Amino acid sequence: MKSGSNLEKILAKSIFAVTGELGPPRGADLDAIREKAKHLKGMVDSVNITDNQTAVVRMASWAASLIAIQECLEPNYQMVCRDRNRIAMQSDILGAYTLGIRNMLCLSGDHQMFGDHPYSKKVFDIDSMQLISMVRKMRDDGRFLNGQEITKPPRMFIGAAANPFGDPHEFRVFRLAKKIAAGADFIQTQCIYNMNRFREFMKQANDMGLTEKIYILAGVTPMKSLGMARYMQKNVPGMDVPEEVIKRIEGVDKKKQASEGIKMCCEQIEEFKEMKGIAGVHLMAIEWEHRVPEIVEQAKLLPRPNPKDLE
Amino acid sequence: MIIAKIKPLEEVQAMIKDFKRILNVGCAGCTAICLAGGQKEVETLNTKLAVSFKEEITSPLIEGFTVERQCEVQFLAELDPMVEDYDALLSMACGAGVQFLAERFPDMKVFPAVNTTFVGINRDIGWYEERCQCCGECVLAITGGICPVTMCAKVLFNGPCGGSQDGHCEVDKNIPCAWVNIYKRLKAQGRLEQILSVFPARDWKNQTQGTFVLEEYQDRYSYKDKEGSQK
Amino acid sequence: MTETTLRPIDVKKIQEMLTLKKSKMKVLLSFCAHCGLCAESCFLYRNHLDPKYVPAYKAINSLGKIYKKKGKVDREQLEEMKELIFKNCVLCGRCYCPLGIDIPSMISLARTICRSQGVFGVFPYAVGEP
Amino acid sequence: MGETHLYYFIRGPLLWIAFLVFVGGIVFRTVQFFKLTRKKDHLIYSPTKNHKERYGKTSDQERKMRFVVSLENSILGQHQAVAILTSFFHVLIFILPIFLLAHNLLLYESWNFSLWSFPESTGDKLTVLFLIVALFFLLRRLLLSKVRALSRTSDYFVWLITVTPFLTGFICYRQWFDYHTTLIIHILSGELMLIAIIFTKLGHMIFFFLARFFIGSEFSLSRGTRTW
Repeated sequence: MKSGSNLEKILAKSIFAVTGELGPPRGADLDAIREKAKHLKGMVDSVNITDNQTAVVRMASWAASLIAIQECLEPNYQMVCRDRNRIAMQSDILGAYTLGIRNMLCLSGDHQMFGDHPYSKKVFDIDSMQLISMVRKMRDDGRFLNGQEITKPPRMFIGAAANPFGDPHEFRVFRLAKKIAAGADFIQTQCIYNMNRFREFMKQANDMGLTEKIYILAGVTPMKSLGMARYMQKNVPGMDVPEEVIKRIEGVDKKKQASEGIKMCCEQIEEFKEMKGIAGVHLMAIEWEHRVPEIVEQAKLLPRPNPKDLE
Repeated sequence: MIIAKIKPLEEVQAMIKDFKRILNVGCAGCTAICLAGGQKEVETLNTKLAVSFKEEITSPLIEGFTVERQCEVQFLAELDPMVEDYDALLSMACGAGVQFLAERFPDMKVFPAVNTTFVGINRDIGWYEERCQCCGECVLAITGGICPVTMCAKVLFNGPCGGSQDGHCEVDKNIPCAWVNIYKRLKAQGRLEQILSVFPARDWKNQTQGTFVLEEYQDRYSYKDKEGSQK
Repeated sequence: MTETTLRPIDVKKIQEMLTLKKSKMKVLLSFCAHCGLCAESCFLYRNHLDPKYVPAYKAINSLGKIYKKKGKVDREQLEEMKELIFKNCVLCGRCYCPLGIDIPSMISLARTICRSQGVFGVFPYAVGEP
Repeated sequence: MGETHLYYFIRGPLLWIAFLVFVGGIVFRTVQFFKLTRKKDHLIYSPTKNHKERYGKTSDQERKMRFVVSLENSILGQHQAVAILTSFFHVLIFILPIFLLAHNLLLYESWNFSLWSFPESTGDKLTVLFLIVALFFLLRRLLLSKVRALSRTSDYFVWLITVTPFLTGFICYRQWFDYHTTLIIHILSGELMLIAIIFTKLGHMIFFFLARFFIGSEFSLSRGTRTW
C-alpha cells in the first residue's frame, strides 16, 4: 500500500470505484459543506474537494477536506499550480497528510482569466507533471523537491487528470504516459460525452500497456438541461459534446431533460464497467450533489464497500 | 533594449552537432548592441564552433548571415532564398527573434544561440543592468522613476521591507534597495506624499500572450478572414 | 575582423543579391520623384537638418549607386555608404513617401550587401571592447 | 511642304503611337506591380480581441488630438505650400489637356465628338497657374538643400518635358512666335510626355495609385491587401 487510503484499497482489490466531487463554498460556511457531504456519504468511495475551481475564490481545499473527513467521507484533496509556489505546495501537503488526508489530485488549474480575479498574478511555479513527481518524490524518496530529507514523509495516493478530448488528440495518450512516468497512481478523466473518441483513447492506452500501470477513473457529468449541454459544448474549454448528445436531450420534454441526462450518464457507466482498463468512474455532479444517490443507485453501483471491511 | 547573453559554447555545440550545414543568423538589433548577436558575434561564434568541431571526424559547415532585425518579417524575408541550402538555423536574436525565425521557416530546425536575459540599459561597455519587466502597467510616476517591480526583489509596492539595511537589499548586498532609493529621490524632490498612502493591489495584465494594435489601425485588423478562421 | 577587411570585394555575390530583387528595386528607384518630401518623416533629418539624412538620399546614394555600377563597387565606396546606411539610418521604418515607395527595404538591401562584404556599423561605444 | 507633312505625321500616327505606349505602359506597370507583390497572409486570430479591457481605452479628447497630430504630421501639416500647390499641379496636369477648348475642337473635328470644356479664358488662366506652380517646383529644387541634394540632370529634364507642352500651348494661344513651329513643339513635347510616363520617374503617376491603395503602410489610403 502506498498510502493506505480507502480509494487505494478499493482500486487494489479491483472493485469498480466511484468518486464524487464537492465544491467548497464561497464563504466561511461550514453548513454548506456538511449539507453537500450528507448526500455523498456512503454513495462514493472518495470525494474530490476542488481547489478554487475555475479560478473563483472558495474555501481552501484542505480545510474543506478536513470537514469531509469529519463527515466520514474520504477526501481527494485537489491542488492546482496556479496559486502556489513549490514552498507553499510542499508545506500544504505536509499539513494535509498530518491531518489525515491520504488522496491527492494534482492539476495545473484553470487560468485566472476565467475566474473572479482575472488580473491576479499567476504562479505556475511548477506544472502539474512536476507537481506529480514532486509528491511522488516526497512519498517514495522521502525528500523535498530540492533533495533534502523529510523527517516523516507524507504518503499520498497521487491522482492526476487526463483529457482525452483536447488537441492534439493523438498526443493525449502520450501525455497520459508522461503522467504515469512522473508517478501518478490514478487518473480521473475530463467529463466524457464523446464515447467514440474515448473508446479510441482507451484502445490506444491499452495497446501501449498504460492501463496495467495505472487506475483510470472515467469522468461523467449528468446533463441537467439542454441549456447546460449547449453551454458545455460552446463555452467550456477542452469539452467535447457531440451533436447526438444535444439532440437526445433536445428530443425529450423539458421537464424530463434532467432524468434523460441521468439515464444517459448511467448508460455510460454501464459501458465503463465492461470497458478494458477502466477502474471506476468519477462522478462530477456539478452543484447537483443531492441527485448523486439517485444516479449511483440507478447505475447499480450500490452498495459501496465499507472501508472497515477492506482491511 | 533587450539584453541577451551568448550561450555556453558546449551547449550550442550539442544542439547542432547532428547537422551538416548550419546557417548562423545574426540580428543587428538589440542583441548586436549588447554584443551578443550582431555580425561580429556571428563571425566570432562561427570561428569558435569551427575550432571546437575540428577534432571531430565530420565537422559541419557553419556559415553566417546577419539580418537587420529578426523581429520583422521584411528583414527575415532576406533569408528566403538561402535557407534551403542548410539543415539547421542557429539564431543569435532574442527569444522573440528566434520564434519569428522559426515561424517564417516552419520546416527548418531553429536553435537559439543566446539566452535572452532582460530589458535593460547599457551602463558601460559590456555592462548591462535590468530595468524593466514589461509588466504592462507602469507605476514609475508614483515611485519617482525607480521600478519596484524590477528593482525590488519582493516586488513590493509599499516598501521597503524590514530586511532593508544600509541601503541594500536583504537578498544580495550588491543590489541597492529599490525602496530606499525611491524614498530618497521622492524626499529630495518633495513629493514624499505619493508613497504615504497605501498602494492598492494592482492588476497584472501581462499574464496571457500580449498582442496589441494601435487604435488608429484597429479598423485594419479587427476582422478575421473567413478562410483563415477555417484553418 | 582584420581578415574580413582585407578580403577582396566579391562582385559576383553582390550582383547575385542585386538580381534577386532587381525588378522591385528598379521600380522603386525609378519612380522616386526626388521631391524631398520624405525628409521630415526622418527623425534624424529633423534633428540634423542635413540633406545626408533625407531617406531618399540615403537610399539613392547607397542602393541606387550600387545598381548604377551594376555591383562593381570597391571597398572604399562601400565604406563611404556605410555612414549613410548604418549611422544615418536606424531602419525604424517610419519614412513616409507620398508615392508609397518602400524606402526601408532599399536601405536594408544596401545594408545586406555591405554586410556580405564585411562592411557594417559598429556601435561607437563598443570600439574599446576587451 | 515638309512642315505640313511633319504636322500630319505627329498629329496622326505619332499621336497614336504615343497613346498606345501610354496605355500599354499603364497596363505593363500594373501587371508588373501585381507580379512583384503578393497577397497578404490571412489573419487567423483577431489581434484586437479583448483589447480595450487589457490595454485601456482612448479618451475622446485623445482621439480628437490624434486627428490634429496626424494632420500636423502629414505633408499638408509639414509643408502647406507644397501640399496645396502640388495638388493644384497634379489636378491641372490631368484636367487641363482633357478639358481644354482647343483640344476638344480638334476632337470634334476628327471624330465628331467632344467633351465638356473650360471657357477659353479659364483655360488660359489655369495654364498660367500651372506654369507658376511648375516654376515654384523648379525654384524649390534649386534652392532647398535637401531637394538639391537629391536632384539629378534627369530631374530637370523631366521637369522640362512636363512644362513644355503647357508653355508652348500657352504661347500658341497667344501666337507670340511662329505659330506653326510652336504648335509642332507643343504636340511633340506632349507626345514625349505621354511616352516618358512609362520610362521615367513620371511613372509615379501609375505607381502612386497602386502603392498607396494596395500596400498597407502607416499612411496608406486603405487597409492594403498586398505586400512586397
